[in-house]
Amino acid sequence: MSRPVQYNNTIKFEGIPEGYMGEGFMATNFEKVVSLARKNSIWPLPFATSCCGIEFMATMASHYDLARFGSERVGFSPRQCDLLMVMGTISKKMGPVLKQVYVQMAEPRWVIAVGACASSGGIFDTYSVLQGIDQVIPVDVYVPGCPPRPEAILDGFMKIQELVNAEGLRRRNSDQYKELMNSYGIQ
Amino acid sequence: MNDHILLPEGSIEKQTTTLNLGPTHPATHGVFQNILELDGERIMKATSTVGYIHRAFEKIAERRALYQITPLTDRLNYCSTPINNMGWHLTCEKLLGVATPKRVDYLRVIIMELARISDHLICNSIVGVDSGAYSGFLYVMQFRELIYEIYEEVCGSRLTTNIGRIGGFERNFTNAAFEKLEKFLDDKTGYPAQLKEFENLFTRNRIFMERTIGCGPISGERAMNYGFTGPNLRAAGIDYDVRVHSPYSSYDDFEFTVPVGTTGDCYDRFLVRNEEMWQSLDIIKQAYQKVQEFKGAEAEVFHADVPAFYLPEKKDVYTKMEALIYHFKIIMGETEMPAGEVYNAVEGANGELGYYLISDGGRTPYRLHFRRPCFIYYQAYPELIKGGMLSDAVITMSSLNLIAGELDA
Amino acid sequence: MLTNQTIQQKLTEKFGEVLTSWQEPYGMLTFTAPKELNLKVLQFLYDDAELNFTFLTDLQAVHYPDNKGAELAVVYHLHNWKDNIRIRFKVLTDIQNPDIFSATALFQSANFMERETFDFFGINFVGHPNLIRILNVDEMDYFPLRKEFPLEDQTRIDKDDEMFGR
Amino acid sequence: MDIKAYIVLSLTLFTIGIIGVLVRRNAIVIFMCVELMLNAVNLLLVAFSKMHAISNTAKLSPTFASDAQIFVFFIMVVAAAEVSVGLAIIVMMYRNVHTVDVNFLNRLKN
Amino acid sequence: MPFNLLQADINNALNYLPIVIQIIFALGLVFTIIWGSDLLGPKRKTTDKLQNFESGIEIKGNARQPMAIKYFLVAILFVLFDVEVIFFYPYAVNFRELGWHGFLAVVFFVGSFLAGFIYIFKKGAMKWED
Amino acid sequence: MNITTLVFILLSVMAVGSAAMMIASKSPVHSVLWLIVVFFAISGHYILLNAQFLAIVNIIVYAGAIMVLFLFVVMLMNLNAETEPIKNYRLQLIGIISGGTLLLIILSAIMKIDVEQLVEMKTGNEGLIKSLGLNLFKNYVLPFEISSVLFLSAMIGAVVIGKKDEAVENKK
Amino acid sequence: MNALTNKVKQVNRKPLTFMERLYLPAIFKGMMITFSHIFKKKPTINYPEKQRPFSPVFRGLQILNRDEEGRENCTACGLCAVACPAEAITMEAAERMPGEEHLYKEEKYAAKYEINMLRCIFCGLCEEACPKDAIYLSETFTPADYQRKQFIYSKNDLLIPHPTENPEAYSKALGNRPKRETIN
Amino acid sequence: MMLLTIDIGLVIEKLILIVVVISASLVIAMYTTFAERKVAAILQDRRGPNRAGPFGLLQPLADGLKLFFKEEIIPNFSSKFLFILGPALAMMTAMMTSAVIPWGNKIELFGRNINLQIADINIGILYVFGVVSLGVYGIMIGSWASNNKFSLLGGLRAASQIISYELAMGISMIALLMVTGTLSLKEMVVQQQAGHWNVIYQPLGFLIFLICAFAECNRTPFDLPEAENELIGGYHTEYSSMKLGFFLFAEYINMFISSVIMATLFFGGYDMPFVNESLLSPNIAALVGIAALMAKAICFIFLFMWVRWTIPRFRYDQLMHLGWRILIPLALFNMLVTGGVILYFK
Ligand code: SF4
Ligand code: SF4
Ligand code: SF4
Repeated sequence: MSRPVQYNNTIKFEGIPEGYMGEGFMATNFEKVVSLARKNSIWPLPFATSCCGIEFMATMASHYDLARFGSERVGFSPRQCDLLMVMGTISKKMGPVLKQVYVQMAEPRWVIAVGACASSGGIFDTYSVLQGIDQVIPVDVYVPGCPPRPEAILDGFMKIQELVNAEGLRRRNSDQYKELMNSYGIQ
Repeated sequence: MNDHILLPEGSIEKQTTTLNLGPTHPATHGVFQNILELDGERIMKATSTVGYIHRAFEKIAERRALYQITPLTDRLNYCSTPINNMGWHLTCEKLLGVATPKRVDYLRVIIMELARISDHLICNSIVGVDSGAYSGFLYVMQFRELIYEIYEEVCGSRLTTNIGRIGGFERNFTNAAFEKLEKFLDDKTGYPAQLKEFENLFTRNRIFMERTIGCGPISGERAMNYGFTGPNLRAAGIDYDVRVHSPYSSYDDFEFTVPVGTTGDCYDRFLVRNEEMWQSLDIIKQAYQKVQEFKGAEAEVFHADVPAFYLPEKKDVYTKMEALIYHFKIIMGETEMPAGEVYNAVEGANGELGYYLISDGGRTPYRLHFRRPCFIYYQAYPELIKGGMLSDAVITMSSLNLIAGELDA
Repeated sequence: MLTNQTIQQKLTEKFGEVLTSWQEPYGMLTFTAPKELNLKVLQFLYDDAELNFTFLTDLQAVHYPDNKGAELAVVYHLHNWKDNIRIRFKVLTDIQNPDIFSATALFQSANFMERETFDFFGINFVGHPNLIRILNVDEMDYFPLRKEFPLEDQTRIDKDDEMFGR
Repeated sequence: MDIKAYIVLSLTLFTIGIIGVLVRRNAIVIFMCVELMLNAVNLLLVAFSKMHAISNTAKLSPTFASDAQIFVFFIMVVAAAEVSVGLAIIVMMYRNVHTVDVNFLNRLKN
Repeated sequence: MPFNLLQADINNALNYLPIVIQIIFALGLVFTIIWGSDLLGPKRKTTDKLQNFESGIEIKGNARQPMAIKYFLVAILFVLFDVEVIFFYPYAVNFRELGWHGFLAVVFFVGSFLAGFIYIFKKGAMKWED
Repeated sequence: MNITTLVFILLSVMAVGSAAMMIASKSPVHSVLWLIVVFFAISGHYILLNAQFLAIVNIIVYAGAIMVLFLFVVMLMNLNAETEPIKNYRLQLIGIISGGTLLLIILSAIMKIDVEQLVEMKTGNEGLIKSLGLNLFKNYVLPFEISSVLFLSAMIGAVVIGKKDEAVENKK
Repeated sequence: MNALTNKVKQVNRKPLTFMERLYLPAIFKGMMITFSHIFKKKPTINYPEKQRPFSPVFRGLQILNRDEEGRENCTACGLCAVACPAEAITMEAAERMPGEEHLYKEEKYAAKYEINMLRCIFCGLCEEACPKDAIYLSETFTPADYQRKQFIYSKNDLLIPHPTENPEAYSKALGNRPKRETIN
Repeated sequence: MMLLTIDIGLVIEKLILIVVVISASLVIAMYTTFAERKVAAILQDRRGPNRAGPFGLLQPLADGLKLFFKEEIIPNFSSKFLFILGPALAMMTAMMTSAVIPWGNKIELFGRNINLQIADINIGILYVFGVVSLGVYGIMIGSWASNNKFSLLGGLRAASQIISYELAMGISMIALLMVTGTLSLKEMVVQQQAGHWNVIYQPLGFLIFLICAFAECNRTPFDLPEAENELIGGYHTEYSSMKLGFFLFAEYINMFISSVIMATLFFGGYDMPFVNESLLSPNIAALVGIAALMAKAICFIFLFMWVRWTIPRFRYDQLMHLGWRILIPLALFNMLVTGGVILYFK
């Protein structure tokens, strides 16, 4: 197909939203080191339900190799993972399960919604599909695409890394965070 | 003694543990829940629950014009999307009475067989992963990546291809696509060499054989009664294959065999899939040869000449009124659809993928039903794993190649 | 070689005139059977040495809201692998008490398919071992694939329907 | 070290074992108490062996002192055999009557 | 003969002193780390979170249930065989001095070991297949 | 006070204390763990007496094998604290009193003897594997062989009992 | 069951030979295979430093086209919105006012044109549906972001750079990716 | 013996040695995790972690620090004390084995002759055997305390696997003992320095020992206790934070230690082949010895990883079958044959 231009270079991008740094954020060197460590050791929990999970396989595989970021130790026990990667359609039946897994993760935890379905329901605007997982759990990064290319998944992953890097040690104890949790009915 | 205690009848019960395998268990590769009754590691009873990613395809399809349903079919068996797309186009073509040129058929065959390979290679390597050997998976995944590149070259997307249109393809194959195909087929550096290596890693490894032989077996009769189709049925010894029984897309022009197993256990399923990949490679080679035979203007044919259903070329749309009208009609879904019922099946990677389309002549299908092979054979899973061990259940699950998207629709 | 004619002949021989609407759309023999007879027809097709329809390809339903008194149709697709011939037959039922005999005794494969049909259309398969919802949540109180129910999630707010030409 | 110290120690351990057998009703704990008693005896045997090693009697036979340790070894052997059979019985009983209470088991005798 | 390098001090109980030191050191290390990590990690304990994880849905039944006796048989047999194996150590150290005489004794011992072994398999106590 | 005495006292306290904890703790799992501590203390004593071989055998056999078996039983049979039957305090009291009296009687008897018999500590070859082995295989061959028969019978016993249970199970 | 077709081929399922029963030969063979991969060229693409070339027809982030003079092509006919299976496109049409000819090519134009990137499935149907050469799917993938509201791409985000007013950006949009060559 | 008779210098020397050995084994274990990921990557045509620090060298530190700062979760229904005890025990036993390993020859420092072995006891191998037999507690207690079915199953598998393979391991060691006639590891190394490596006399014994070492360390093909695809995380499913770290580290320390032990028992320990140590100054010789031992250990570690990323794992019954019906008789046979042959040629 002949295209007038090949690339859209007016990509929108906003920085890390307010509130991630936590109140009274003061980056001591120590905190910086911890953040750096966390950033480089994000163990994902692939909550892969459908097609996007297949692209995630490609992300894990040789060509893209998520391991480069120190994240090949995927775990399936929520206790041990830092990043909940929700990939694929989450139906209403699956919603509680997702929430349970999220709730059982150990702090600090992050969530990335990969793909149209997880982010917003995608084409499945139907009675049985949750219109975005942010209806049940807070999401830190959204990755659009159906499925997102592995590049896009890596891109989202790096966004998470930035977020992790920016986050102070205290955010998880802050009132703001508690409020966020409460808004999802998570104690 | 007077306080002699009488044991109540049947107090010696078999102690079982109830274990939830799924919905977020790594072995389920998707979302199934199996409630297992375990005696130690042995499975005494299993109950499956499905529907964790039910997405209401059939209801959506009732609100969409034919061409808008193609993206939906992508998401059925997402390991081999093009087969679903092609199956859908074939169904529409059957309903609308569109005949496709030979070259289109052959190109379709190439794409479909590539899809079959990409599906089987995932399935087989996942069996490897689930039995603990991870490397083989990554080796073959590199070639799935190559298959994806071919798709991307043809349709612009890797996984959810939305490839092809009613009557043909949306664009002709580029040279880059053919080059990549050649690279894929190369005996030395391409997929055949890799497949050989993969076989060497697994097929005659005693640990692997012991893990899979006798694991989740099913007899031919049972399999038939359970509605098995595809490789899983053939592993049980019945050589039913839609490509042979009711050839579509010129499958009858190709030489290939239907591999069958005997016992229907995981090892048979593994071998059958493996052999099918070889057959697919063979078919692709033949088809590629045939495609190359088209020269000149013939080599430019990539769709049937059906202006009522196939979108006119863009430059005509911008300039010609007639083309613009067709364009509008097709996009709005106002093509003349005959009323009627049609059932069409293709050999999906998992078995007979059927489309039952009822049209009342309106813009959208009156009802569209997908016969999803996974959904039907998954009900045999509890029976397959009963009496096996927990590890067997995991391997059986992956060797059945359950695709949640297809299963739950 | 088995042909559509022979099948029709044999079936009419066996069941007489209760089997109606014989058609052959796109080459597939189609007929309608009374709903009490569905199992008998299936059994006959299965057992008869010549017909030998031993494979249940598909089972699902269609909702015709305008077809008063017989709003729901259960459609069976059968396949004879030996002679490679498919047939389809329908059983119509009333939406008020949609009771139909279950084919699970004959075909194991009918189990999930009937549950799905129940889930979508609310057809009550008599004799099914475990007729509960399969794909949808248990709490759902309607049968979503019936024509009168909407597709969309009614709680969605970020969508502006008027723009979409439908 | 004086041998008395060892006698006192092993006696104390032995008594604790006895008390355990008397007061606990859990068959498994009772079993463990028996093991404790055996160990107390073992300890004493070893102490005696080492006592004799520096006594004059040891001169009479080169292996005299280590005999006691061989006994200990055999005691361990017997203990292992006893434990395996004993626990097998307890397990079986437990699976039949769902308790390891000795009083209850006692009443089952006939 | 390189086999006779026993030095006097290797037999002294004093040699175990470093092991004691190591035990104390390791204990200290382990508990410092656990305590430190407990102190430093963030904490948000909720009832849901503290539930056991089982594939993300409610737990069916109790995890601590009497298990199959097979596992247990393994442990019993292990105890017996383990003690038998212990017997071989003093033998192996001395077997040159003991000569064929001792060898015969051990062969007899191994014989009964094997008899037990064969009995177990004949009885199917180690049969995991069923 | 020299270091040997110190170690002796430490180990003794550890042994007696853990033994007491063993019979006192409610949960059988804890009992098992305390007993393991007792065995370690006793092994420590063996080392102090330079019975090195027995020390390690004690650990391997008791702590490494027998207690594993106990733990297996306790865990697999799910003997939580709840299954511990309600204690009968009178019985307990009687048990402790009678045990204590026994201890006192024998202790006083021992204290009466006043021979100073010393025990060799930390040195000596008796407890080494070399001399033990020689003794065992020279003078105790017969018990050695008999113990193999004992093992055989224990094995058979355990298997018969275990299998009988299985058979009952399978009949159900 | 008898064979249904004449194309049957039995898979090779011979029992283990003695050598194979020893476990080790197969393990060793497998280990040699994995070992040989140590020396293989690694296909890993060091994203983000290196980028993999996409196919020229890749379906990524949409762009709205302008003609050579920089006028918007879209005439707000709504076909793309109709074709969109995800219902991701929202638009409002407006009449072109006199004096706006240099802005819009046709008499009607899209006053508001929004695509919800989280809904869009990049199927390419909008591109196919457009009769006015106005919407295309580019080779850019849509980047991830932190908040849901960031994903409504408005007309400004989608329109290509003005070819005359902003020629640099325009030429950049024409191709700033590495040359197409196969990486692996 | 008075308090003062204990050489305070010796105590300090040992203390330093212990600290060095334990921290070294911790660091090595950390880097083994890194090596595992890199090796896996290389074997699988990938690159592996390369973003944390140069070549990703800081990756293990990042992991460690992250685990340290993760939330501790102790599930409601578990026994809190036992839940903590499990990983602590696992770590303890892993750290204890190194006590009897001769890391090198004597080294001269500050006028003292320092023995590079923490404790040279005459029952060295039995000590190892004893500590290994305690290794099962950590896993059993941890898994049971979690009160999670996956954990429990994992723990059960681990326990039965470890105790089963311990037997074959013990028997295979006896054949080795018959050759060497001593239980002291130091002496074994000295003997091998003088003569040949033991692997030449005991190839079968070595093979059995190797297999058992795989099983004891829960490495593929014996990694059933934590088979991710079956049991999620196996016995450590419920563990988070540093307690999980303990389980993981313990596994890698065990792997390192068993590599060293194999090198010591069968491959001459710190003996550097083709180098005449007596020509070098003692300190250099000791360093060369340490390097040789490490090199051998690294080869074994690589073998561990290489196998892991190549072959599938066993099923529980097959594992038991292999351990009980093949390895134990084989080891017994090896023992008898060794005994017979040595006696015959004596
Ligand atoms: S976003 Fe697309 S690819 Fe991903 S799960 Fe949904 S439908 Fe599948
Ligand atoms: S690409 Fe498809 S989903 Fe996205 S806006 Fe265009 S038509 Fe809609
Ligand atoms: S983009 Fe094209 S199809 Fe969409 S409204 Fe504009 S002109 Fe019409």
